[in-house]
Order: sequence, then structure tokens, then C-alpha cells
Amino acid sequence: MADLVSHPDEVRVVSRRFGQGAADIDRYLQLDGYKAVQKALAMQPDAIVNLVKDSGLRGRGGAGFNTGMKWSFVPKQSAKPKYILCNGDESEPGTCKDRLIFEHDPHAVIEGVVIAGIATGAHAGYIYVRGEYRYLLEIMQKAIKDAYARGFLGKNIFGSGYDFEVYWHGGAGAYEVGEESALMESLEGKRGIPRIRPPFPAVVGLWGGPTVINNAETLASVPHILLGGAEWFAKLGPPKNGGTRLFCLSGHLNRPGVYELPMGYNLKKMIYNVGGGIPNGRTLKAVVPGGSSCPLLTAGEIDVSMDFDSMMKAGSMLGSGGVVVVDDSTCMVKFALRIMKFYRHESCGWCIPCREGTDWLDKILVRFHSGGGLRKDIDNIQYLSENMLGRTFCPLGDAAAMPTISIVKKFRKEFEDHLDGKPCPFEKAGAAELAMA
Amino acid sequence: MKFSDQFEARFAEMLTHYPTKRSALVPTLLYAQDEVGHLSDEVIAEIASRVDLTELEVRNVISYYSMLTTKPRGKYNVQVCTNIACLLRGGEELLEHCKGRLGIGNKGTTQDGMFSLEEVECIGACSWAPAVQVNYAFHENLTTEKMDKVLDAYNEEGNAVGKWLTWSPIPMK
Amino acid sequence: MTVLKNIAAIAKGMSITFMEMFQPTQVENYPDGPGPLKGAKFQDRFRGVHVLQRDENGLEKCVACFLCAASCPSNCIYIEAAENTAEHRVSGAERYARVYNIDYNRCIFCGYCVEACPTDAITHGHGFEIASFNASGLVYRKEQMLAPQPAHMGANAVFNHAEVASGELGVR
Amino acid sequence: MADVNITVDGKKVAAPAGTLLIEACKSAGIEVPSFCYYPNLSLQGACRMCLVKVEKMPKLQTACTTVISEGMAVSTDTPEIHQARKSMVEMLLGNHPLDCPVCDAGGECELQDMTFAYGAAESKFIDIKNHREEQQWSPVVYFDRPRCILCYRCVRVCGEGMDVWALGVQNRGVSSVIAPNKEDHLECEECGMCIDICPVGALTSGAYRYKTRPWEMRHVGTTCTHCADGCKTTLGVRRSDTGMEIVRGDNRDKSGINGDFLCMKGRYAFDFANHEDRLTQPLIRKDGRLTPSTWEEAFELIGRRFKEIRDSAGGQAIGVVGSTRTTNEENYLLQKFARVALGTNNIDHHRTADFPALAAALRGKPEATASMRDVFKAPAMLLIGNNPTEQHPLLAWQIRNNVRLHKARLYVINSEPVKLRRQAVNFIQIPVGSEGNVARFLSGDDSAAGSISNPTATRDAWVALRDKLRGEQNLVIIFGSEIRGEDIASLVKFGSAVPSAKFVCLSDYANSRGAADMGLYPDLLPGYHPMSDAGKWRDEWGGVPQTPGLTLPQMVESAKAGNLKAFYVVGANPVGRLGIDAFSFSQRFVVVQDMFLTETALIADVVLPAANAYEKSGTVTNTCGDVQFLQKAGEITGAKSDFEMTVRIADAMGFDVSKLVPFSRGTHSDMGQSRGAQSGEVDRHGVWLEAQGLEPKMSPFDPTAILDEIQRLVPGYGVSRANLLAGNDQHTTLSGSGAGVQHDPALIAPANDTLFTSGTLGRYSRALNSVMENRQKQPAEEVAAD
Repeated sequence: MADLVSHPDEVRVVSRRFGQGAADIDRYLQLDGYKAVQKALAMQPDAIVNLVKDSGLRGRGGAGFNTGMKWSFVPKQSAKPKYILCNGDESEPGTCKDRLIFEHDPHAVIEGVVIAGIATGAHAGYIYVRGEYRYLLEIMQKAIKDAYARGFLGKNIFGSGYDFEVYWHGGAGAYEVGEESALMESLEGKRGIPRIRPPFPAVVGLWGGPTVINNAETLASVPHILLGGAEWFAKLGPPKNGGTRLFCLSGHLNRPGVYELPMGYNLKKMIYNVGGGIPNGRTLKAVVPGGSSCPLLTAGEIDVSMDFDSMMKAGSMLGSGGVVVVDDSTCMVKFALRIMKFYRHESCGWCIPCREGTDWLDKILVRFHSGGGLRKDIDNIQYLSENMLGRTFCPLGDAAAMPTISIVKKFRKEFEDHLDGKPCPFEKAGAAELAMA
Repeated sequence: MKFSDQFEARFAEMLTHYPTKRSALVPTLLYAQDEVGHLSDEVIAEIASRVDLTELEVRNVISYYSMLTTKPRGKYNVQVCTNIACLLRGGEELLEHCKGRLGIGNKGTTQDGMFSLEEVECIGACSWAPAVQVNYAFHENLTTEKMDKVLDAYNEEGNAVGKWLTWSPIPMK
Repeated sequence: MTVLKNIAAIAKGMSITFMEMFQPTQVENYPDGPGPLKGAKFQDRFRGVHVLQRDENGLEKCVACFLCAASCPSNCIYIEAAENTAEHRVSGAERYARVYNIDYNRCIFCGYCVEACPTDAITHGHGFEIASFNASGLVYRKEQMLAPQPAHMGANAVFNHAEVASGELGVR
Repeated sequence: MADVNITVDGKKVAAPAGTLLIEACKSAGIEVPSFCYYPNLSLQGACRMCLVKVEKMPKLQTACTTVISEGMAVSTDTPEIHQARKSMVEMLLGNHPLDCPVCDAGGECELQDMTFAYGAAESKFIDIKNHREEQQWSPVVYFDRPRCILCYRCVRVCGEGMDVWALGVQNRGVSSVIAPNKEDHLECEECGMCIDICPVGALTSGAYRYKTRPWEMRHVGTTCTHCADGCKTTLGVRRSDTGMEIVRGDNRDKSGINGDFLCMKGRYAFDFANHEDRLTQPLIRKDGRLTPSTWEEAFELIGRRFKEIRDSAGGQAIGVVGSTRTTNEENYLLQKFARVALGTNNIDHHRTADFPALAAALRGKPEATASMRDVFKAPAMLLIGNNPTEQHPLLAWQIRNNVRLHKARLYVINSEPVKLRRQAVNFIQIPVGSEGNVARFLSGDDSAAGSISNPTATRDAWVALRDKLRGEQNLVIIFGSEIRGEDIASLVKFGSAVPSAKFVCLSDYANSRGAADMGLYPDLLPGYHPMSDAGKWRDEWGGVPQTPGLTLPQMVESAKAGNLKAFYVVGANPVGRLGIDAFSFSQRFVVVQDMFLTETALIADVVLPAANAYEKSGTVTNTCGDVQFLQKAGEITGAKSDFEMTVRIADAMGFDVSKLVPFSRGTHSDMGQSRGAQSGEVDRHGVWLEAQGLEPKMSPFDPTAILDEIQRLVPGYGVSRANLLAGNDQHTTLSGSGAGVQHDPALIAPANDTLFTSGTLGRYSRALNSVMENRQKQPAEEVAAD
């Protein structure tokens, strides 16, 4: 459904099979599908884990934790069954990459799940697909059915004597469920409230069993690592940031779309070369580098390489790869308000700072943007966000606080322009702009 | 309480997926909603008994997930995304347009029960913004003109199916 | 010589006497003065008999939170709370004082109750003529201290302090 | 378990491994604030108030979810932490209504305390607060959402503690709300635990709301007078224009055998005391009608008639019925009065369990009864008969939580699928009335297996169960009144096969056990001492009638035959509860002491208004044999205590009351000092005297005078007076002396009360009635719990 784009700078690894009908199992096999699993079956579990470790593959969900490391935490022996859980509950505003993977290459995800299973000694895996992605869930259901039919899944896969079951699971609309422990709660049929940690999922997870939870993109890259080798994959990106990454370019760009670029690709190039620059002769105002929960970068700060560590240094995060470009016709108060509205709506309500903080901030920003702002509100917004930061039950609170803090810090002037009952200075310009769109 | 055979088959399959019955709850509720249109007390009671939960438990879960509803909705639920990516490309104008066009507000339903309108959070179509989801179908790179065409199309389809005042299930592939 | 000096002294003294004789009197004309206060004049801060105020809708401000009773050093305030109902609404909040007594045998007019009141329901009026031969009559009931319906609701608020002071409210 | 050493604010703290940081801090006297953490309930980590700094941890950690580890270094009052706490309170107050002046929790609100402690006095919040209308969930439970801070305590205590699961959380984010199981109302056990545990005023009690403020009440710690579990309860009492009024019942200091727990009855059903049907003055039947009279007239009449009858027809012409709700002192006094003053053994009471049989069976092993606390600690429990959830709420609570918190094993054998089966490792349903066979089978009589075996519970299953039970350590055997007489003996026989097994015999009323212990039996003296060798009692009382007297049914017969000429009923309603033939007494002289005009009182010639358990002091014994103190809350009516009335009657009979009540004992030497205390100052000397039972008993109406005698004479009651007065429960041992007696099992009439009934008393409780009406209105659905 979603149309594909391409750019010479792209290095297609995960997106290799996009647009080639790989959702069909035969086509997938032609494009050397399911070779990696067979290779994995021949390897020692530890060997696989080390391979993935060496490849420098880091979690594509946002936290960027070394995947091999994560797998190695799973205890060898366990009384309870172990599980692999693929996190396909993609809901981070600005992110739309897993959607393409599920649509164009579902078997790669299945393959990744199986390999993770072999590496950690698990015998069952769940692929959790976001509720809104119903058509993708149906694609995934078919893919799983086909794989079973070919004996790639179930008892004694590829005649190796190894059993592995893969199940699909559909969500029903909740951003919070993207958090790994909340994801497990949701899969267990409960409200998506995160769990107290420790114990961590790798030790006590689904139904009490050790559980590996990886993002769909992460798992989709695993087969390629097994086939291409660790150093090849590692070399694609800067040190400790192996491989490529699907960047979802959106917002005020001439050529928005999902591009697969090597880790450490320069953000400025990404916007002006790959994304085709800002339309209507507008100039860049800010960039959300990795989904709505990352601190924003101003036009002056975009000359950075897009990998986990450099983004840390730049005071933001690589996040989930959702690059939202904002031009100078946009009211940053409105922008902050919309982000806060989102987090207010998605907060699970479990802990005080997130539940009350997001509601309060939303109220202030609404009032502020509609001209009822007071000078002290600006400080209050910062005060509240800073008091949410790092004190909530799960990262959602931080996700709400970080962009807000950065916006207040970097665009304080725009807040002041809203004071004294002045109307939003951007309303007019903005409207015109959008009429043209 | 009678569900379609398809539903029954899928429910039976899902029970085999998990070690606990209640794990099948969330997808089951969504499929049931697709058939009935909303999660009526009857549906809740039925599903609660099927997964050995109290109705309270089931209601707790339903109220948590934004796609699940206990109130009847129109045949076509028009979900307009206004989150940041869509906001930048005219999501809100699209929402306003729909409101005017359908003559209903957010979470409202048209007199004839054909459309209901909902402002939703990011639906994962950021690179193709602004985007709208009607029931489960995505419509992307929209403008107000395109939006009108989309709505017209659904209106026709609805009329073709006829008697849309009674809910007709969303097909399950 | 000395005689003259003495006469002068007397004359001086008497002159003052005669001078004062024709000055207007300075004392207040209480209790023969006009008005319900009988000519008595007060500073606004004067702490007299308490007045239980009403809000603009004529509902009692007191919500029976017991803070006045708690703060009272001479423990002279007695309250019984009850819940407002739709049919019988006495105060603005959920609760009202079914019984509110102040024992003026014990009250020391310290004003702590007024300080403590979160709803400004209890205030000091200017009523002061509460001396009585019957001590039991000094336990004032709510009805005796309650301000009348506000002026715009058909009562003359001006006199309420005095009415309270003279305890006539109940009488009328 | 070896202790783990940690440092808190530079202070060395040692606590057992596995202790939570917040508890470890508490033990060191360092308070870490929290809303959602509550001992013995599952962890939440939701309120974020307990954030502390743990060394080597980048973020602040929640002390309520952190388990201490060796060498852990914690600081709990850095500026950062203070700011964190302050901001939490600030955010809570954002949407929390500032209606403290009218809020019931005002004065004992944890949010108020936190605000005082951690600042946030001036609010930065200037926007409109979210509001929802208040809801009434049941006659006794109200919910005010805006005040709710979502600590989920109510949800957990209802589910985990009560096993009712009637509360849930709905919606998400700021619109999250606590929801009852029937959408707009509750259908549950109405225990009110949710109200008690609510840290703010979100859940309020229908009985107490808007009546007063916490600091306006006198808080009297006493014992609940409803079922036989004897929960400790704190009555909130305040003066009102009608005199004294009880406005609240809860266990304020969470002490005693019940800790947090109180059931529907304990929490709301104190209101019978304020009921307008209470008798306030004596009634004497004049030309057929009960007419008000004076106490003097009444006592004079009763004394004269009793004396006449005793002197003319002998003591056996008078029958006495004791109460299962009056204090031990009153019961003891009553039977002493009957035996010494009236000279009759015709004394009985409403028996609800066969304690004499248990006493006889336990002869020689006095330690073999379990206290209520033992039930919470025991590694294994066997429950035969009864339905504790309905009839012994506290016992059920102890059992449930013992299973939940200590992983204790529960075995349930019952003729009904009782709710406790859900905690049981093994539940067997048996035919109604075959509990006795179970006892016999367990004792080794395999012939009994036939009648209790069925497809679900085969003979082998029974044998397996018996072997399993024999293998248990410190098994607590709890049995209902279904098991009587010989069966109890066989159950005890089985128990002796289990290492250090203990027993609990379930009776039905607040002082049923006490009545039995105090010897309200025609053939047993206090302490289940047989009449045959009255030994020390004869010496003490100077003569005791030898021949066993009449049981209640026999009294009725004798009355029919015209032999029984007078009938003295104290705090009992045999006509209403035991259905005895009222007519047979119509020609006799009947004296009734009661709170209300009961069926029995209606046939009386003299009715004396009696004080209830909340209007007098004394001791009561619960079904496990734990003695507790009754503290007088105050007086509502002009009623007198049964103790005083009995003494006055004896006096009116011309009997020397000092022979009845050994008053003017104790020490007289330092009266001056005892009176010396200035007002407000603690009279330490007086307290010491009281604790030693040496305080002067100057009045014949002083129950402690009798308590001295009870403690001296009744086996098992020699408990610490100091502890008793301090409001602590004291376990009494139970053991028969001399040859036990066997009673006719038919004499036992279980009360079959439910959670919402309480014998005759329940009829006069508005709270109980309103709840029952409310339940009848609703369709007969099963409670969410079951």
C-alpha cells in the first residue's frame, strides 16, 4: 500500500527484498530466504550469539541496546519455557518502518525469530503486530501458515530435530504497549501496564519464562548477519553501531519516505540530499531525529552522524529512526502541544508524575497556545517536565519530558511571542502553507 | 450469543497459541467488535465466560485499548491522524474538513449511521502524511479534494450494501 | 503683695473652669444616642458577638469543618454536622452545621475561630450588650448569630450586628 | 536467615535477606513516604513517593520495590529526593480538589500529611481541575473520583485480601478510574476494607460520612460484639443532643488479632446501640399490659417474688437463661447468683457449639487449642464444616492470608462448595450431615468411609488425604458445630496422631465460648467442672446445690407441668431464636433483661432495659479462647449493665451481695495516692495497681471484683491482667477437669448467621438491613468473587 522510494545513497540490507513480492514464500525462497535459519541450525547457540554480538547490531526500537548482549542474558537452563517476542507494536510518532518490513518481507521477521530462538534455546516465538496494521497481520498470518506448510516451522524444522512454533498476535491500540514489559502484559491479555523490574524479561518474562524481546527491524536484520557475516555488517556503520537502518523521513520535505541508510549517515545530507530539502523555499527550523520522544535539534545542530553514540553526544537520541523535519512556518508551541497531547492520551496512568504531569502540561500548553499564557508558565512547563524526567515508572514519562524540555530551551522566544494574549504568530502563515500542500 | 464460523475458527485457533486462556482476550475482542460493531454487554459477558474472567476484568481491559469501544459506531470509522508528521502536512485541516463534510464532531456519528469520525494518534503513515484510516484501510498523501473522493467512494459502497443502519461485519481474510 | 499673688492664682484657676464650662461635651451619647447601637461607636476591628455569614445565594457559609472549635482556646464552640440533601440545602458544600452553639460564658473574644475559618463563615460582629442575669441564656444558638438573608434577597443587612447583639433576631 | 547489612543515611541497618528497602528503613526509624506501598499487599511502585538514592544507581530508586542487598548504601534525604517528593505531591494536588474542610478524611488524610511534610504549599496549578460526580456504590460505600490518587490499595485489598475482586481500574492515563464490578454499583461482601485502606477521602463510609471530624471523636478501643471471632475495634464516639453517639467503627491502630480487618458487621452494625427502639426504663406488667415504672419498684418486685418462690417451692422452681453476648463477669456472676442466691442449677444458655465435649476430649492436653493468631501462622489447616466466609469473617481472612502470604496448605471438607475452597489444596464435598463420619474416618474408623465416599472422592482419595494430614506438622484443625459429642472425641483422637496439632471449635456469638467457660450449664461449674465434685467451689461459695439442674427444653416441660414457677432470662431471646413454647410461661413469673422488646420480653412480667457491649466494661472470650477487654464507650440510654441488675436483684432478695461479688477486696492502703493524680496527669501508681489487679474494688457493681475470682478459680483464665487492660488478646487454655459429661447433641442450635445478619441484634441495625434490602433489589447474580 505505502509506496516505496529510493535513493543512490541507500544501502539495502533489510529492505533488500522490498517491492519484490517476497511476502510470497516461493519468491522469498528464490531471494535466498530461509538459508540463514538452516545455517543457524548447524551452528552452536553461543556461536550465533557471539556472531550477533560482533556484528554490533543494536536494538532498533530506540534504546539501542546490543542485541547479542541481550540474548546472552537468557539463562541456559530454565524450568519454565523460554520465548522470543517480536515487538511489532510500532506507534512512535514519526516512525513507519516496521510496517514496510511486515508488508514486503514478513518471512525475514519469522526467520529472525526462529534464529533468535535457536540462539537462546527457546521453542516458541510470538510476533506482536500493532492493531491498526490489520492488513499486515493478515499478511503475517498467511506467511506463518505457509512456513508451517513447508515444515519451516513446528516440529522438527528443516528435519533438524529442533522444534519451533511461531504465533501471531494482534494488539488493539496502545502506544504504551511498545514498552517491552507492557508488551508482555498485553500479550497475556491484561491492561498494558509495565512491570516492576528487576526481574528483567530475559529472566522472568512471558508467563514467567525467560523472554527475548526485539524490535521487528532488529530481528529482520539477523538473517542478513548470518549470511553476510559479522564483520561485513559491522563495517556498514561506525564502530559499535553495526549495519544499516530504516530512516522514516517525514514532515516538511520534498521527498519524504522510508530510506535504508548506513548507520552514521549525516543528518544534514539526509535532509537535503535524500529527503530532497524543504519545499516552498522555506528554511529548516527543527528536526525530530528519532521519533517524538527525542529532544529536538535546531537547524544549527543537524551536522551530526546518525548513530546512537554521536546522537547522545549531540544531546538527543537516535530513537526509532523517525526523522520529522519542521520548517520555519511551524509554531513550536503548537508542536510541543501536539506532542504532549499524544503522551497525555497514551499515558497508562499508572504512576503519578506521568499521569498528572502530562495532563497538567497539556492544559498549560493548550491555554498558552490560545493566548492565555503567563510568563511563569514557561518556567512551569520546564519545571514540570524536569520533575517527570527519570522519576516515572517507565520511559514514557521521559519520552514526554525530553522533547518538551528541549523545545522550551531552544525556542523560548516563540513562547514569549505568545504572551500577553497575543494570537499565535504562525496561525496565518501555517494555514496558507498547508492549503498549498 | 452467536458469532460467525470464521470467528469461532479463529478463536479456537488462538486458544491453542497460549498457555493461558486470557492471553487470547485482546485480539478476540477486536475480532468480535469487527463483527458486532461495538462491544455490547452481551458480547462482553460471552467473551468473559469464554476466557474464564469476570466481566469487570474484561471491561478493565477494553477501557485500556483505544481501538476497543463499548459504544456503537458508524459503518465506516474515519480515523484522521493529527500527530506531528500529519500535523505538519495538514492533518488538522483534514480533520476540520471531515467535520464540515460529515457534519459531525470528533467521536461523532452521522445520522444515517454511515460514518463516524475520530481524531487518532499516529497510525504509522508518517512518510505518506497526511493519512487517514477508514476502519482498517489506509488512505495516504491526502488533500481535502482526495479526502472527498475517499468519502464518496465509501458512501457509494455503503449504499450498495444497503441497510447500513444495521452493522455489517468487517470482512476477515 | 502675697494676697494679690493668691488672687491671681485663683483667678487663673477659675478662668480655666469657666472656659471649660462653655465647651461642647466630648463624651458619646450612649445609651441615649440614635440608631440600634444607641450612639455607641466602634472601630471596625472591634471583636463583638460572632456573626455567621451567608454567601451571595443566602446559603450559610459554614460547612461544619470544626476548625473553629478545634482552635478555640476556651473550648466554647459546639457543632453538630449534617449532610445537605437536594431537598434540604443549607450550605454551599456537602455538609452544614445542624447545631452551632457558642457559649458566651466562656468565650474570650480572641478571634482565633475567625482566623481558622476556611470559608470566612464566622466573623466578629460589633454586638456587645450581652450581659445577662441568666447564664444559660448566654449559650447562643446558630439562629441567634446567623446573618439575615442578604439585602438583595429582601433583608436590610445594615442592622444585623445590632439585632444579633440585642438578641432580638430570635424575638422578632 | 542471615541478616543483610546496609547503610541508610550513614546509619548501619541490618535486616533479614529479602526485606524491602522501605521496611528496612522503617525498622531503622527512618520514614520513607509512600501512598501505594502497603504491607502484605502486592507491590506497585506507582506513587513514586518512596524514591531514594541508592549508590551506584543513576536514577532514584523506589524503596518499596527494591530488595536490600549486602553493602547497599542508601540516602533518603538529599535535596534531590526532597524535590522529587515535593513535585509528586504538587502533581497530585494539580487535580485533587481542595475540599479538606468538608472531606471526611480531613485530619487523618495521608495526602494532607505528605503536603505538610514535603511542602508544595502554594500551587503552580491555575487551570481547571478534572471533575467527576460522586457515586454511591452501595448503601455503605461512596466514591468521589476527584479525590482519588490511584494508589490501587482498594483494588488490592479487595482482591488479594478479601478474595472478592469487586474493584478494578478502567480507562488509562489521567482518566483512569477505580470501577466497581457492576458498572455503577458494587456487589460484594460490603466489608468496607476499601474505605478503611483509602489514604484519602475518595472512598467514604455511608455510616460516617459528613457526621463529624476525626479529632472531634473519642476513640475507644474495644471488642466487636457480633460474631464469635472477637475483632478488636475502635469506636468513634461523640456527644450529641441525644447524649452519646457512636459514629464510626474501624480498627484505627490496626492492632489486635484482626490487624487491618473488620467485616461489614464490625464496621457498620454498631448502630443498633443508637436505635430508637432501645428500652430506656423498666417495664412491669400491670393488668396485662407492660407499663413503665421505676428501677426501685422493679427490683423490689423481682426480689420479693424470687425470694417467695425460692423459700416456698425451692430453688429448682426457678429457671435461669444466660446470654451469649454478655461479658464473662456477667455470666460468671449470673451462674453464681443462680447457684448461691437462688440455690438452683437450672441454668442454661443458647448453645451453638459443644465445648464441654472438646474440653473433656482435651483433658490432660490444655495447650491443644489454637488462638486466632495461630491460624495465621500455621503451616497447614484442616477445615471441616461451617462456612467461615459468612459466619467467621476474621477466621476466613486469617486462613486466606495465611495461604497467600505463608503458602500454608488448606484442606476443606464441607457439604457446600464454600468460597474458601478456592484457597484449598484439597476440597472434598460430602453429603449434608456426614461431618461426623469424616471425624470418625479420620480417627481411623474405616467403616465410616462408605458414607462419605463418592465418585469424586473415592475411598482411596480419603485414605490418601488422611495419610497426608497425618504427615502435616502443627496442623490446625478447625471444625464447625456440625461435629458434636463423640465425634469431637474421635477428631481429637485423630489430632493426637498429628504432631502438635491444635483445635478450633467454631461457635456463633460474641461470647458463646465465654458463656460455656463460665459454666452456664445445669451440670457444669465454671471451667467445665462437673457438679459431682464441687470441691473448691463449695469452699469458695459456701455450698453449691448438688443435683444437676434442668436444660432449657426441660425447663419448658417443667414450666408446662407447673413445677417451674419463675424464669429469669438475661440477654437472650429463647422464644425468638429457639422457638420455645411461650405459652408455657404465660402463667409463670418471667423476668427479662434485654436491650429491645424481643419476643421473649413480650411475655415477661418485668422487663429491665440492659446496656449493650459498648456501654460497659468487662472481658469476652472468642471462639478460639482468646480473652479480650471490653472498653466502655459511653452511655446512650438510661439502661443498666446486666451485672448491676443481677446484683441489685440479689440485694432486693435480701442476699448479702458481698458473698456474690467479692468487692472491697484489693489494697486500701494508698487510696490517697491513687486519687492524688492531677487531671490529665497519668496516675502511674493507680495504673500499676490496676495491672496487678490490686486496685480497690469499692463497689459491688465493679466487674473486676468478679474478674479476680474468675482468674483465681477458672482454669486457663490466669492471664496477665496488664496485657488484658492494654487491649491485648490473651489465649486461654481449655481443658476439662474431673470426668467430662456428654450432652445431648440436639441441645446445640447453630445461629446460621450470614455476613449481614447477627441474631436478634441484627434486626435493629439499619446498616445491615439497608444492605440486605439493596441486595434483594438486584437480580440474584453471583458475587464477582464466586
